[in-house]
Amino acid sequence: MTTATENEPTDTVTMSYVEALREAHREALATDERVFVMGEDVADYGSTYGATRGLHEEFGSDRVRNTPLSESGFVGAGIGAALGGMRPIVEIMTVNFSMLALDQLVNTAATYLHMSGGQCNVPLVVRMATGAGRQLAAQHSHSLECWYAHVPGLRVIMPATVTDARHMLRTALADPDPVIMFEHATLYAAKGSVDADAVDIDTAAVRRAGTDLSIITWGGCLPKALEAADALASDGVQTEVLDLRSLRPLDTPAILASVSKTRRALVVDEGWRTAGLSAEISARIHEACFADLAAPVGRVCTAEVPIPYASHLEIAALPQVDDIIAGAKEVLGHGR
Amino acid sequence: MTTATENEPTDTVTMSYVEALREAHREALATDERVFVMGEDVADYGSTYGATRGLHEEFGSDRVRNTPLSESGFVGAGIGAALGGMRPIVEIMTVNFSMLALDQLVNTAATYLHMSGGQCNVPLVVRMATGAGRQLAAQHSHSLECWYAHVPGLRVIMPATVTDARHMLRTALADPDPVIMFEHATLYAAKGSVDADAVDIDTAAVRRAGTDLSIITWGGCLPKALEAADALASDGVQTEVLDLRSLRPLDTPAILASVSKTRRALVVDEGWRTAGLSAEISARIHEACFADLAAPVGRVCTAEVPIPYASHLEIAALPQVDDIIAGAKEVLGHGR
Amino acid sequence: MTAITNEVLAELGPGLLADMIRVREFEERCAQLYGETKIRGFLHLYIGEEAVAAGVLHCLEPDDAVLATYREHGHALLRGLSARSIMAEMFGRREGCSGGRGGSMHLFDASLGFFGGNAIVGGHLPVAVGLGLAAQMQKQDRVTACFFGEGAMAEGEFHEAMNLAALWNAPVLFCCENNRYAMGTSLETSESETNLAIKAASYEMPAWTVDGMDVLAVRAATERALTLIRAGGGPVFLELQTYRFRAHSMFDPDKYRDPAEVEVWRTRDPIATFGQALIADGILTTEEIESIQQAAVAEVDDAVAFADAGTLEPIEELARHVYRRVDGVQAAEVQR
Amino acid sequence: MTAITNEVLAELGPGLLADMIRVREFEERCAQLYGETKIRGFLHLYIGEEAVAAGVLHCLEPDDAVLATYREHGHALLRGLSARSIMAEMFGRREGCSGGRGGSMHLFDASLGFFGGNAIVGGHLPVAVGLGLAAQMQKQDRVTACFFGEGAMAEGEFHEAMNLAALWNAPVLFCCENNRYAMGTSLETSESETNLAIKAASYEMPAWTVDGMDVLAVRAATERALTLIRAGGGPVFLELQTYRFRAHSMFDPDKYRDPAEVEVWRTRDPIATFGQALIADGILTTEEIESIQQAAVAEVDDAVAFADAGTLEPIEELARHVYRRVDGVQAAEVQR
Ligand SMILES: Cc1ncc(C[n+]2csc(CCOP(=O)(O)OP(=O)(O)O)c2C)c(N)n1
Ligand SMILES: Cc1ncc(C[n+]2csc(CCOP(=O)(O)OP(=O)(O)O)c2C)c(N)n1
Ligand SMILES: [Mg+2]
Ligand SMILES: [Mg+2]
Repeated sequence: MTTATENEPTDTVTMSYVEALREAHREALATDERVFVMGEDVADYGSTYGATRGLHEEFGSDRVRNTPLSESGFVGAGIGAALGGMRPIVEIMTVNFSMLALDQLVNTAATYLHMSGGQCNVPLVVRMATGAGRQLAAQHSHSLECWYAHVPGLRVIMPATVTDARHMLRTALADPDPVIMFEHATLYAAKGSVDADAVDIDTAAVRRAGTDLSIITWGGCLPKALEAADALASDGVQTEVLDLRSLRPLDTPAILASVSKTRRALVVDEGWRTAGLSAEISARIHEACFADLAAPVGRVCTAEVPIPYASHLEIAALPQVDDIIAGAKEVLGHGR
Repeated sequence: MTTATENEPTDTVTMSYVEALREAHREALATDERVFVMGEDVADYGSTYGATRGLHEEFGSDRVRNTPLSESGFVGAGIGAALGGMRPIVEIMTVNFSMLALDQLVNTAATYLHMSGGQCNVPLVVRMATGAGRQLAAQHSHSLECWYAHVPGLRVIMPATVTDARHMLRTALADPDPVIMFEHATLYAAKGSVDADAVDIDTAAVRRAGTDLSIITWGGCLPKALEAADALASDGVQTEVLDLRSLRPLDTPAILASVSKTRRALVVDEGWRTAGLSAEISARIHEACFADLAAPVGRVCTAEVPIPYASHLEIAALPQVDDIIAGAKEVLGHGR
Repeated sequence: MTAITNEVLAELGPGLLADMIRVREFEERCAQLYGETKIRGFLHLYIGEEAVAAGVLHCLEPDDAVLATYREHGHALLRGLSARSIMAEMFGRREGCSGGRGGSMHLFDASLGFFGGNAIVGGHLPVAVGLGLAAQMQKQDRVTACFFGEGAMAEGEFHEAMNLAALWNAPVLFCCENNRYAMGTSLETSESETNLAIKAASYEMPAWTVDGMDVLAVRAATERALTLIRAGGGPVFLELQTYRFRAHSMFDPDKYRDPAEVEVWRTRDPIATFGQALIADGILTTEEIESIQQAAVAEVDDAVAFADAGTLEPIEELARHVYRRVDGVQAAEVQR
Repeated sequence: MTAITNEVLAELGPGLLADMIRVREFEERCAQLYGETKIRGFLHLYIGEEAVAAGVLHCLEPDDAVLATYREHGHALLRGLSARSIMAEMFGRREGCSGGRGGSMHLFDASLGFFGGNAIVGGHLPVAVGLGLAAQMQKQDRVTACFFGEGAMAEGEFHEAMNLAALWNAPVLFCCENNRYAMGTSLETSESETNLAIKAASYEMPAWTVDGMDVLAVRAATERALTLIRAGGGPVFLELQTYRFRAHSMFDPDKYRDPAEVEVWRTRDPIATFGQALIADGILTTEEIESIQQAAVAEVDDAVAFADAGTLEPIEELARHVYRRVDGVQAAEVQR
């Protein structure tokens, strides 16, 4: 997977996405004693996907702390610890279980600063895996990033590259407000080179430059979008691929900059279509570029069904490279 | 409040929105012994907003059943009762507390039919109050209809008129699948005439016909939109006001029919803007009417802040009649 | 009355009585101001329960943290927030303790360790555990006192918080204000085990039942609990048996209680009984109590005048206090 | 072994042993098929815990309802789902018990009262209460048996469900499969009170601890519990002490347990010990057990062949089973 198109970093090292996350955690724990990690099986088990493996041995069970199965309880405890001067990193195993903690995140973490008239900020980082693609069926395959991106008071980020996995946590921890970080479950094993310099997580990143069409995506769909862009290139279509990285706030200037250049846009979103992030991005582009657009903004999303177990049905439900290519061709087919 | 523009019903009776809900509950309890109501203080207290007042005396505490404060528990119990052959109506006091039950609604109610390969449907009706406007501050003023409208497997409806409040519950109870019914907290006291005939809740309703602009709204914003339309009429603008009534599925044909006539649309949504229902409606209109639209679809939403207590700030945060008029003028000002 | 030497009583009694009277006077005025529509939103009065806040808060140190529910005027006042700042908050003034953003349900003063004012039943319990955890990890002596109603005990968040606190030995004092009703729902319809101390003890947490109408009993139990907690004994649970003399909120018609029951509890009014006891013990005279009363009235008069003269935050500032990061940027811009 | 007459043992023993052997054989094959990538997604094996499902399900009536977790192959098989339909489900075939939509974690057969297969820890407990409530309201004799792990007891939904069941006297048998670990988290780090029967009893619910490695003990306890429940005594909680011999799932490296601990538990293998006892008591011979084993192998062979020969649901049918209402419409259209 390509991590940057221009200015290949000079000081790189290759690792997997989950190793990058682990390094980020290690750095945070080593450099700031207020930081601690908690969640289900983050200690000796090393977290389901391995993001904290080995850290329990290094930093002890106080700072790499197992919790019972009680998502609302330990997310709330994270909020309290943040108010009490700590910098907790709370891992919710997957977004599917985050619904159990949603009240804490939305009614407490996101409102505390406001309700207190600016007194009580909540410097909490919550990480969770998201997405489908591994035949885990309806209850274990959600992509609910759009819900979190809907909520004022929360910041939402999603590293799609190994470099971002390595650096985003640091920026998240520096934030005085609650930050939700999503990690797509199919990315953990991805290998890539890490740019040793910190990256700015406020802005979207152009992962591939192009002039004919803008594909706007994030997280687990980035590799698919890049693959589709390669295929389109062999048809002579120069596709620009924008990785949003920050889902709240959205980097609207970057989106508009790309689209005003290409005049055509396709949003690729693993979430369900209705009232998802793809809708918001589409609406913003239309609102801002109405006169200049050559075609209505296209959307490639997950079919509006609970995700089925059977492999062929799951594949059919999720956005695939072919769907992206087809979606792109539809946007390109429009004449104006 | 006007409930219908054309064909004034012949057989009408005037009552309040909450009385209409109460009548609907009474009818359901009287005609189907599988129906029962449960929720916090629905029994002798008669429900916070009075929707079940008197029914406990009439039908007993088995069928009008108080629950402890345990939203996830009693919503889950509603799911089980529905699977067991009952037709539960579960009242969650307000949408603000529904986050505590979201796992049950999304991971259980909405997935059961699918996961079981079509065997287990969940004929559950969940009602809840929603919306702001009464100085209840950040934790008690949410409008999260868009979250529910995002979820395949759920049906979402929202009566905005007294007639709909009187009849929607019946249609909801006839549905073999889970239905979420939202009631805007500022509507309970509204008076209106009730059409004695059943209404079809699948489709959107034109509450005011017009040719120059389509205002698309639902729930608590309907009265404001109608007021704005009146004001616009005195400026010579003929506004069509569409009340969605069903938020999932969206009545896209009705939306497109209106917009293809007026070529200009404004969505009025009390939810926050980003990735809300307004975004979806905007995206759909642009996708379908791109060539014919005279202007990009406008959106009037709630400011992206937790709702503040102070009255002047709350008013400023929520969509008001003046904001709708201004939004309409902006859409109308576009030339193409 | 709890056994205590006359000397100690002479030292403590007048202050405790004055505290309870201050809360009572303040709230009687609130009820009146609500009638005059000076205070809006939800207003939950603590009248009848003053001995609980007075007894517990009297024992806390300045460094300790306090969390309460929407029924928290008394706790705020006795924690040291000025009557002025509380009243101004309820008037929606920027001079209010939460800048007018919070209202009656969201009183805050971070400098006094008063972390609100939470309006989601049970929602602040996990937060309290987190504050406790932070103190423990930072090796600080701080105790977090968390007040909540008996109705909250049916919520899942109670369960998760109790378990976490006990597992982690967190220095938290759980203060259950058992006033026997959650809105209109009696304890018997809310909890299968009505002995709440037994319920709490099932988390392996020391728990005992206290006469919450007896300020000295509350004080003694709190002292005992704090000694245990500060010695590293982990969390303690107190069931404080009390009663609210008024309705749940200003919207509650209060029809679910037998008036005779209310009358019986009124004979145990914590202020009247304690005042009489102090007179009987020769510690205070009727005249002295009268002047305490007058001082309280004067304090409230002053608070109302202050609130009335308060200012409104400019509407242009609506978007503040959503992100500390953004507020910081704005503040920095202002400085330039 | 629990005291029981030799006569009764002769009648029950062979069937119980055969049931456990069938489950064991079935799952050993599953593990193998997972290695061959015939089965995908998550796979949680019950190996070691068979006495629990065998003992409990043996006592249920055909009308009773059963709910289980993601670790439910054994429960499904012993409830009467065919090995064929379960295996086909895991192969993603339309001939599977959930039509291939559910997979290993979501086995269903509504006609047998087998309501899944739930993969949200604790999520099905409230549903079980609702099924119990429905039976109660319909004056049916049906009992709902609900299986869950000890890890689920930390979740708020456990708490809410237990309280509701006890308050409402719902005919539910709560079967806690205490295998001492929730993934890698031991009971001691998960529950402050590790005596789970004491914990359950705090809901005023009869609760007792059972040797879950002894199928006769499980059977006897279940009989006793069912008698109580069917007599209108309300819910009962059983803590069934058991152990899983395998890892949590196929993804689990199983490094958190002392191998010696596993070995000790293996000596208590419920199949081996019960088989030996039956031989010692002269009820079965080694050869007879051998032939039970062979029959089980044959059943699994047949199931695998069936699953292998199964068909895939056409991709065009992806959108089915989202709404029964829509499926109904589709079916009606097909009929025309
Ligand atoms: C999660 C949640 N559900 C429902 C409500 C509505 N509500 C507010 S206060 C209350 C009663 C709470 O009773 P209790 O905990 O005993 O406290 P009390 O009001 O008696 O002090 C209810 C049901 C809420 N605020 N939050
Ligand atoms: C709400 C929720 N949180 C986390 C998970 C991930 N998870 C699946 S099984 C499991 C362990 C459950 O342990 P236990 O309840 O003891 O059952 P066992 O697996 O031991 O049978 C966890 C943490 C989940 N499925 N649901
Ligand atoms: Mg109470
Ligand atoms: Mg377990």
